[in-house]
Amino acid sequence: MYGSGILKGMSLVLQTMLLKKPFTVQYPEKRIEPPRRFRGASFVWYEDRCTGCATCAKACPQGNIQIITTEGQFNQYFVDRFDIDHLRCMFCGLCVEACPYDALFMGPDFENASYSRASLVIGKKHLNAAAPTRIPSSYFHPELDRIDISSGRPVPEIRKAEQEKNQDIGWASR
Amino acid sequence: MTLRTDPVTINFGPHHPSTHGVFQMRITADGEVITNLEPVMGYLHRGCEKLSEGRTYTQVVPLTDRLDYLSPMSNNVACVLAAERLGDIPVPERAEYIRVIMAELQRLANHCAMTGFLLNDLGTFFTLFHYTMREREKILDLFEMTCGTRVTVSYMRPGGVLQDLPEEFLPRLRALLDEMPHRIDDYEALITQNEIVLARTKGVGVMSKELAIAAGCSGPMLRGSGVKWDIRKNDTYSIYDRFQFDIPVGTNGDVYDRYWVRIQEMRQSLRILEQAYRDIPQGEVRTRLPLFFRLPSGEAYGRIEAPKGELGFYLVSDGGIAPYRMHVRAPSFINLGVLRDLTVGYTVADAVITLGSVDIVLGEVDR
Amino acid sequence: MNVWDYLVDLIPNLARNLRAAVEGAGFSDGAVFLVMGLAGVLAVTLFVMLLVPPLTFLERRLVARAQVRIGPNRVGPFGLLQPIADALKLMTKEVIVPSQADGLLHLLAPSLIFLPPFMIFAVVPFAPGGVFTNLNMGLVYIIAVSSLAAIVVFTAGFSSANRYSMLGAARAVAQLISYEVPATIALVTVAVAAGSLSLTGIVQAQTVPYILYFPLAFLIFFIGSLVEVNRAPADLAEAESEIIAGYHTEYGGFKWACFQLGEYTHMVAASAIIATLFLSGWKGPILPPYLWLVTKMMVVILLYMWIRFTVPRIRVDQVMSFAWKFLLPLSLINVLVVGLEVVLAPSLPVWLIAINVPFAAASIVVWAKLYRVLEGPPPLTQRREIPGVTSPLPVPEPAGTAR
Amino acid sequence: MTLLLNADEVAPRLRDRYPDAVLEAKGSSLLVRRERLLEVARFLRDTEGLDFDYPCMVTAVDWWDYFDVVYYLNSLTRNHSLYLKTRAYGRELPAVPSLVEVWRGCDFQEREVYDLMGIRFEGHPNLKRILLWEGFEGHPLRKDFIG
Repeated sequence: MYGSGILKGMSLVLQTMLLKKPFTVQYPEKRIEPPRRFRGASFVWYEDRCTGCATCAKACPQGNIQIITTEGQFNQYFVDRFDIDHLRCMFCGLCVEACPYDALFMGPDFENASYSRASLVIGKKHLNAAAPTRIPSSYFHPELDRIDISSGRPVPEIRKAEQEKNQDIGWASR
Repeated sequence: MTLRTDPVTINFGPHHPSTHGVFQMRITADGEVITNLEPVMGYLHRGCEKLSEGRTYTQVVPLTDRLDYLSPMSNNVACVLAAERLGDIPVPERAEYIRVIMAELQRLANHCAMTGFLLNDLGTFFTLFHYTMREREKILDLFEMTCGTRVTVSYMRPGGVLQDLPEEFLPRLRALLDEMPHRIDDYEALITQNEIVLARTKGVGVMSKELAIAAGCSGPMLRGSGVKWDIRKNDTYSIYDRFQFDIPVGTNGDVYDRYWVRIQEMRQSLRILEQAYRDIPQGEVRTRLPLFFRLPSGEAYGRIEAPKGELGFYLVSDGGIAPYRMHVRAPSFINLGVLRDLTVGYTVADAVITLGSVDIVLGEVDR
Repeated sequence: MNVWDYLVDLIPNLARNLRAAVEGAGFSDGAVFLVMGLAGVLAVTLFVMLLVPPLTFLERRLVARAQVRIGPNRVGPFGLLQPIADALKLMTKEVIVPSQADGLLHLLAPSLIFLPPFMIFAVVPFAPGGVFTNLNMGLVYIIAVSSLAAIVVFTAGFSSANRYSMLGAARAVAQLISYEVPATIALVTVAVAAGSLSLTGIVQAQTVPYILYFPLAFLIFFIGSLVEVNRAPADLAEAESEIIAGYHTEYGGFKWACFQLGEYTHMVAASAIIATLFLSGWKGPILPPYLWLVTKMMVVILLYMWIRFTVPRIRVDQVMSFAWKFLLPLSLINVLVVGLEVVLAPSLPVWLIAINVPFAAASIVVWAKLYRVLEGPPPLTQRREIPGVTSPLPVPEPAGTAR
Repeated sequence: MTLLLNADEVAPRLRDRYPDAVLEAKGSSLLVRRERLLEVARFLRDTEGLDFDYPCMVTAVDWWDYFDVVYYLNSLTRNHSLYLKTRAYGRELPAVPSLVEVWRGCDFQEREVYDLMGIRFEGHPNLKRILLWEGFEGHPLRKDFIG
């Protein structure tokens, strides 16, 4: 009463002003490292593992994965086109969850602004070029949680080693 | 001598700083006193219910993130709860614990945001808003670490949760639980005893118990008016019967009581989180289901105590892989039904804080 | 040291040198008067206009720290050039006049908003002898001029042809009229104690700052000045969460910048008045007098800012009732007590402080209690009954038993 | 736990009062004749032992031949619940009586059903579109609506 409540609030503000460090960071210079499970842009896709089954396309609520395949000689499919439309993607991750062969992963990027709409439809060429260097997100793949990003080894190799180490956490036991 | 005055119609919104989204109030005011108010909504209508009729049960989950975008985890829980009730899908125990932890963290985050907005509506210079957003960020960090995104989480699945918690989740949760009570004390220092806040909020937007029940209000709106009704206790879902917590109720049903109920709910949420942190077992987190599964034909209503009130999903299935009809009982939408009764007779400034205390999110109102 | 002495008495010295130079050039008396006047106007304007942009920057940085964030830091070192960048950006924006607005008044209001604070600075003494005009009824002049701001604000709100603006304008006038009365009566104590209406006289009379002698008068005047300069918790005229921006809703670009700067100049002027009347103005050891005045002004300005960071806004009817039912009686009691003190102990001995400080606290508490007794307990609802308005949907009878 | 009442228990009490009201009582949903809906709703609200004071949810389902209008009712005192259903026939603006005067909470929800499903609620004081704009053609939640 008699203004003591206001004074209490004012003292809290003064303490914060004098003692607390800013909680925010200055974005372009400093950036917060997203966690390993971050569900971000630029999907990581391994063509050698993809069988062209298009389960991801069926699982996508928006229907923005386009797969065109041709039949091969020995009961197999070759993926001719694999287009992901980032413009309509809402990064729900259902495609990653659906993929039975661990060929598709979410990526770590969150800065995917672009000047042209066409460049946001990511195709096979782009995905293939990015696959060896991009670190796949461990979303829906907890076995990748502990992956050592800084070691400099090619990512597929690490991934393979990790998966062999955790055989029973992979697809087989899901 | 009395001067003749003319009523003036003010279009409050849809782009007004404190309508909490694209929401419009057509206010007829006599000077500063409101004589009539008409809520106008639908600017954010995306046809969520219609969209869900063409999606599988799993694909509906990302849609629910976009309903109440301040508490997506709770929306997910309610959605999968309806599907589980319809299909009798078992949920592993660890998954139930994870759901409780997530839902209560979400309640903390939502009430943090709401408390910050309340003082903003009252006209402080964003100070408390930034404090509450700081804590909300920490909670969203936990979500991001678990499921990859901060807001559009899509974490719950029929039959459990998407994936297990990461290793560092529980230590981080522990740190948050230790810190949060002090932060809530800080919020209270800025609000609970502040004379100006008391003068502004006490006796404003008073809603009687009878009106609250007849109008179907839920959540803090109902409890602020003194009705002890909490779905977590009265219609226990998940494993809430294992936790000790109280239901705070207000007395007068005014803006202050609703705020007070929310603050107390935050403290109770912390209590639940402490117990869940203590008891969480190891084990499976998800019942195996095919990617496109079918539910038996029939109807089910799954409801939870979302931060804003009773959030229910009414699912009608015809045996297909997609719901035949999905209806969302959105608490914000139904709570808005009494807005007119709460604001007529008060001033324009009171309408703003009353709307803030209803705690609407337009994603949920318009769906 | 000679340079130091010159700096200590900078303003009178400069004025003397300028006068000597102009007279030496062989101008007539009238011309000398004109030149001196223009120089004074220029000096005061420059002082205020150079003080205001850094203040906007300071407030933004401080509020950022209070809100655990960083604040503007992109333009120049530490973001120091931010005010300049803001000004450039605002100046290059399009000038928009709403089609329904009263064009002339709409353009006039932002230019007139600076007038009252500049006029106030005409009588504020910066140093002994360093005052633009030493009016012997300066206090009355200040009271008269400071209420001009309401007219400008009302012009802006009225000419915008916007309902939010109109509400803001009406609020501004109403609260200004209410708070002029207690604030003016609070100033009476200062005038009575100092025995002078001239601001220089008041400063010279303050051997001990009057805030210690008359804490109650200071509080009342401080609250009144908060309302008059439209700062939180009484920024009702531009309540952004209720009526968007109030009287300047329809203003954009440079016109908006004028209002924004005008708000700060008002704050600077009010802080100068408070520093002069209650904090013994330019008096102080070691430092030159004008620096002392600026320091005291900054203290008051920081207090204004600090309050703004913390407290929410009061509702318009509460502002009114607070002024009429609480501040006005208190200020009258205060005048009575101070008058008695001045009659009984005209030399204002220091032991009066020991009486006045407890008296201020006691009178606030007692009046608040009395007020509560007179008013009864606070009502359960603040709703006003509106004749003829019923809900179209009648509330049905409650079902079931009592809970 | 809220008890989901069995409609078979409620139906006999209702039949005593309004013999022609109940069409079907299956599981926990009580299907009543459209013309008797208002009386049944009052009965459910005011009868000792039922006390359905809390209108939880109002919605409608399009079954091509008819529309099910579903009221999910709750009693906060007794902590039980019931689905009250009625049917509206015809595709050209079918109608059911409005329950606004029984439960205030039906106000917005009935407007929503009218807006999205195209079911007229007779006696609603302010029946107009709530989410979509006036002049929108069609009612999007109907199964024959192609958006």
